[in-house]
Amino acid sequence: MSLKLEPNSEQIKTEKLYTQMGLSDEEFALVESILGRTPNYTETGLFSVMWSEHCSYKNSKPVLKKFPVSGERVLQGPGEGAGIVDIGDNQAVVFKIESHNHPSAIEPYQGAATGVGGIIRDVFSMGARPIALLNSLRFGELASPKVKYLFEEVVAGIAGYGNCIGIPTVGGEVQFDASYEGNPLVNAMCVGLIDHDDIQKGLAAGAGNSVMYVGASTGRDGIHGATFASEELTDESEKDRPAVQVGDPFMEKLLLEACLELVKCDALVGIQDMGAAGLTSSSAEMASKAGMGIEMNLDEVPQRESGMTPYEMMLSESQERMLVVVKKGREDEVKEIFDRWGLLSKVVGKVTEDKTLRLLHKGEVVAEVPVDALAEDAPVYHQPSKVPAYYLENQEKEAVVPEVTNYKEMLLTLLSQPTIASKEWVFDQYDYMVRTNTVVAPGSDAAVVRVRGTNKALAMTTDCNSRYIYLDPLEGGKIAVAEAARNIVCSGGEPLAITDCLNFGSPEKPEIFWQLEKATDGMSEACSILSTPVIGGNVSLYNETNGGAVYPTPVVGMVGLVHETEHITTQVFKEEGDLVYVIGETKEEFGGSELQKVIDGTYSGKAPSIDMEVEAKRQKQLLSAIQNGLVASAHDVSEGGLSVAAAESLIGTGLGAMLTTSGNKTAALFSETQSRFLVSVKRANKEKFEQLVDATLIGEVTAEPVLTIVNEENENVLQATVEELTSAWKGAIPCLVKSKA
Amino acid sequence: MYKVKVYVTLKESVLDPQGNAVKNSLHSLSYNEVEEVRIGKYMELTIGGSTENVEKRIEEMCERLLANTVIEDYRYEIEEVVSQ
Amino acid sequence: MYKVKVYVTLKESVLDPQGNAVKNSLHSLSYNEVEEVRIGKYMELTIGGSTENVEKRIEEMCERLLANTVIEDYRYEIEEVVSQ
Amino acid sequence: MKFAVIVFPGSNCDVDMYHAIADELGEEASYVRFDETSLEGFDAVLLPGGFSYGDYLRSGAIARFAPIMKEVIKAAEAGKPVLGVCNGFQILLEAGLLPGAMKRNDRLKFMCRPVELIVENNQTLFTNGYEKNEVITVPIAHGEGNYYCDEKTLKELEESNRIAFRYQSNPNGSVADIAGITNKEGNVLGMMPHPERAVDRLLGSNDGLKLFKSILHNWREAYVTQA
Ligand SMILES: Nc1ncnc2c1ncn2[C@@H]1O[C@H](COP(=O)(O)OP(=O)(O)O)[C@@H](O)[C@H]1O
Ligand SMILES: [Mg+2]
Repeated sequence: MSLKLEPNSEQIKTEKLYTQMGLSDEEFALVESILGRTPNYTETGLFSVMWSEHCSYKNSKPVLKKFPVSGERVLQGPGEGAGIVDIGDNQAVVFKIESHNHPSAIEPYQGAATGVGGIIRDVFSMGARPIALLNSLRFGELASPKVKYLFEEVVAGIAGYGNCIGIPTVGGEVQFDASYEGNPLVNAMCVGLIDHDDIQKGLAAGAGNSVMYVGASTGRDGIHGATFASEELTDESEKDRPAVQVGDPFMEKLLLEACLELVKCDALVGIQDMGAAGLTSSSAEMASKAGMGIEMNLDEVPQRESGMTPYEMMLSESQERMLVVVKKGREDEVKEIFDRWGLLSKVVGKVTEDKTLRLLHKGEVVAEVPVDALAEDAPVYHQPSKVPAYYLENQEKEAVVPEVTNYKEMLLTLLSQPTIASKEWVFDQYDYMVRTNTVVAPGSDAAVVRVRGTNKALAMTTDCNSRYIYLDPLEGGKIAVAEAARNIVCSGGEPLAITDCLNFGSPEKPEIFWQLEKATDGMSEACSILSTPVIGGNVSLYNETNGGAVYPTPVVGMVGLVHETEHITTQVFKEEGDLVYVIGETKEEFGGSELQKVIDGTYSGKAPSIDMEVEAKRQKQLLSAIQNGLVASAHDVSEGGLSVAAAESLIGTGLGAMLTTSGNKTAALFSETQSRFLVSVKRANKEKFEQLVDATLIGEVTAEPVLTIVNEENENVLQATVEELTSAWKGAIPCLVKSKA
Repeated sequence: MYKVKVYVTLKESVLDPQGNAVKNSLHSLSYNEVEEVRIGKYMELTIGGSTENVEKRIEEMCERLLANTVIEDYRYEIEEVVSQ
Repeated sequence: MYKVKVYVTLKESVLDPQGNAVKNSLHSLSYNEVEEVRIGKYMELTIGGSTENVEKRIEEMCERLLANTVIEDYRYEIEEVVSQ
Repeated sequence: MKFAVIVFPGSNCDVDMYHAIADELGEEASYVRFDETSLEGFDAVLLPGGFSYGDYLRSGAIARFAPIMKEVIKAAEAGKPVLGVCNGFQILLEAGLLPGAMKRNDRLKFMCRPVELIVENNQTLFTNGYEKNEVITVPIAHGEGNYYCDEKTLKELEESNRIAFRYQSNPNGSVADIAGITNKEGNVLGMMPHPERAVDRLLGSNDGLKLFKSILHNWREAYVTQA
């Protein structure tokens, strides 16, 4: 048998084979002391995946602890497949974001597709019906053939999976910067709806209950994926890579429907998806959370390939599988459900009282380890932290206003930067309408999905400007949360909570750990002030290629509640004669701005500052004006500044605008000062709006499709036809994708 | 002139959802003798002129574009076509 | 046991957008000698036992499921595999 | 009027079709699973979009062998309205209820967007609520919507006025801008755009609702008023 080929305990120890699996000498010693003996090959594998950063959060636990996680509406905080927030009427919204960065770097289509599949399972394993998908993507500059390939394939993979399974992909973001060249970021978010009574937990409770395996069979896919995800990508990675996981969205569609039937069946005790570290993490975590043990007979595990070893079965990351705990004696009811959907289901073990994960294979015990040691009690590291020199240098720099001579040309240039340009090329490939609830499709600030059968809707967005976070992780961390909330508010929603995905470099580098600490401090502060607790998330560290880390990228996924569908608001101007206001003053802030990138090619200086109290106050005012029906359109001012926001509010409307600005022209047009909104209001609502909101009237919407900006002396600063703006904005990405390198 | 046939197949350990679905469908049509189905691509390339190094260049095309060597294997056959 | 290889290609009169796209990509990679690319499917079926009428049954599978004869042609090769 | 919404493994617009009928048209709709063997009692049959059997091999290729398809064919032969949308259209083609076949979009990418359709034939039981040449906005969402038929078939379709809808601006490469066709008898319609996604102004357009209203209207004329 192939088992014989595996090294024995002695070899693992003396040849330090555990290091190849990602365990350190100290960790291996700890395993030995927990077991009171040297682990065998399978056991070493179990510890190595469960103690990887991806599964154990061993480096990030200390920073995650800081997040505010509770709130009146929070029904489930971090710790389960996904967090849950009450939205009234016995309903709740379930959501989570997750990374699939490393697999996407190796095989972008399948990496992205299986990332989507994984996050969907997290949501329906809670018992929720997935209703929407979002994503957050980072690539190198859209210039090299390699980046274009990654971009095209990642988008196709997301589309391929989401479209087939029939969950609309309603929003996301894409940023292009050189730091992501070799290490793209692919984060996927899923939002689901659930009735309170259907909420499930991943608990292996009740000794004697049966452990069932459902879904696709197990192959040698992605063995050691979790460890792989917790290591830097090097040139070696291509060779070392595990057999790539291939997604089967059709299978997952069946699994989804079957599991949603299963949650209505009271024979069900607990359910969890087999994500990273597959059978190992699902069984160990379910048992550990319930204070129980699990015994599995691996001969019963459905296998796609012959001769699989216990090690391979336990570490496989084959997709579209779930582990289910069922009341003893009622296995047939569960089997009947899965049979009807044409899916495999099989009893593979039982719940025990001894808090041990015990694995049998061909009549022998092949592993026996305490579940808590694998799950809860993984080591935790407090990494040293150090302020990076680049940060100190940037803080010293004098703020400068970049020199712009032709404002119109600069606006057109900014609109055609791929980070700002229209993402239609991307979302045109996503079925964002299936299930016919998408009220606001991709292209406005946040997407809005109605809750059928009620008058409510959910607004959702993903946001993170990593350039600011690179320059100043504390301010940048606040901004990421604030921007997400701005997008929700602009759409008419009350921000509820966030999920986050912390994409950073190696935490073992003190400067990177410092970024992680500061960014999460900033996020925590913003979440506290905006009352948007963190209900779940994911950590992806070691995003480095050949020594260089990506920009610190803590992506924020936020969901808001639109109380009445009449409150739904979009970013585009609606009618000639409407008044245009800006909320918030403009400062000369260009550190990390798109303008700085265009002019200098790099980012330097200070990131824009943010005062969270001011931010919160403005959001409240705007939201109440929207809820009072006083706002025709609302758009947050972000990358590219006010002129870009104005252009985005015009494109596609057939209208124009006449705006007056004050102060330094470059700042007025392109500064990225935070906490600002561009809003239009019907003339009839002028007084009421001004009473409710501190805003500056800057102009009006015109019939002629031209954007005109003048200064206080009525001198022309910029004039461009909306056609010019549109072609720069819409043409950029298709053109870059097509052009030869 | 050459006619080149390129066969691209999924690597053996890689899951083939398409092949599976077709197998199941064949079974439901009572072709129970079908034990496995694997689905790949078949490409026919017409190569002009009396190109040199045909084989080397085809190999390159496969590596660079025609196959995704992370999950696929390929092989090819080159036939010289004598034009009248 | 038999190993059957099935080749499904678009009929010649039917335009092949995928083939065209691959041809264009090859040209942009400077493989200008490529004059035409046609893309089809390549399927490998493993047929169990010592089934009778293998050929007739394969023909049927192709007609009914594996190819859509409105736009596709098919051909197949049957190899008997002698198991040890 | 009673509508059957057929559910194949992998159908995903079944819910949309159901709600279009039950909520917007206000008629009775029921899901009918692929493995059922009767459509008795239904007045019309709807084949929804989605990815039946993952659309593996070719879209619609596997679904057409599902047990319920025998009944769908019977219903079509009995003159009942049969509407296939998107994947439903692809299934009707594979099943031979409509002529032609579907290829991948000429740009080879999935496409989701509202498009403008011209009502080419408003004399069918699906379209007589529209004006002739009326331009309506209905979304598409497909990767394989590039309709193909040979010239002879196209001529026949044109001469017998069986092209129900054409694209105003062809998004996918379809022959003669075809977006939807009917069978000879006019009671089977296949179309790539999704009328069931255009039944509520809140979501952008309700131009699709007239299609369902036409079906209802014609059925009432034929059965209810006579009775
Ligand atoms: N990867 C993507 N997938 C889907 N929609 C996207 C994606 N990237 C951007 N979008 C959509 O494009 C619009 C603009 O995105 P973005 O520039 O990030 O807006 P903002 O700066 O307001 O957050 C949003 O509606 C967003 O959902
Ligand atoms: Mg915005």
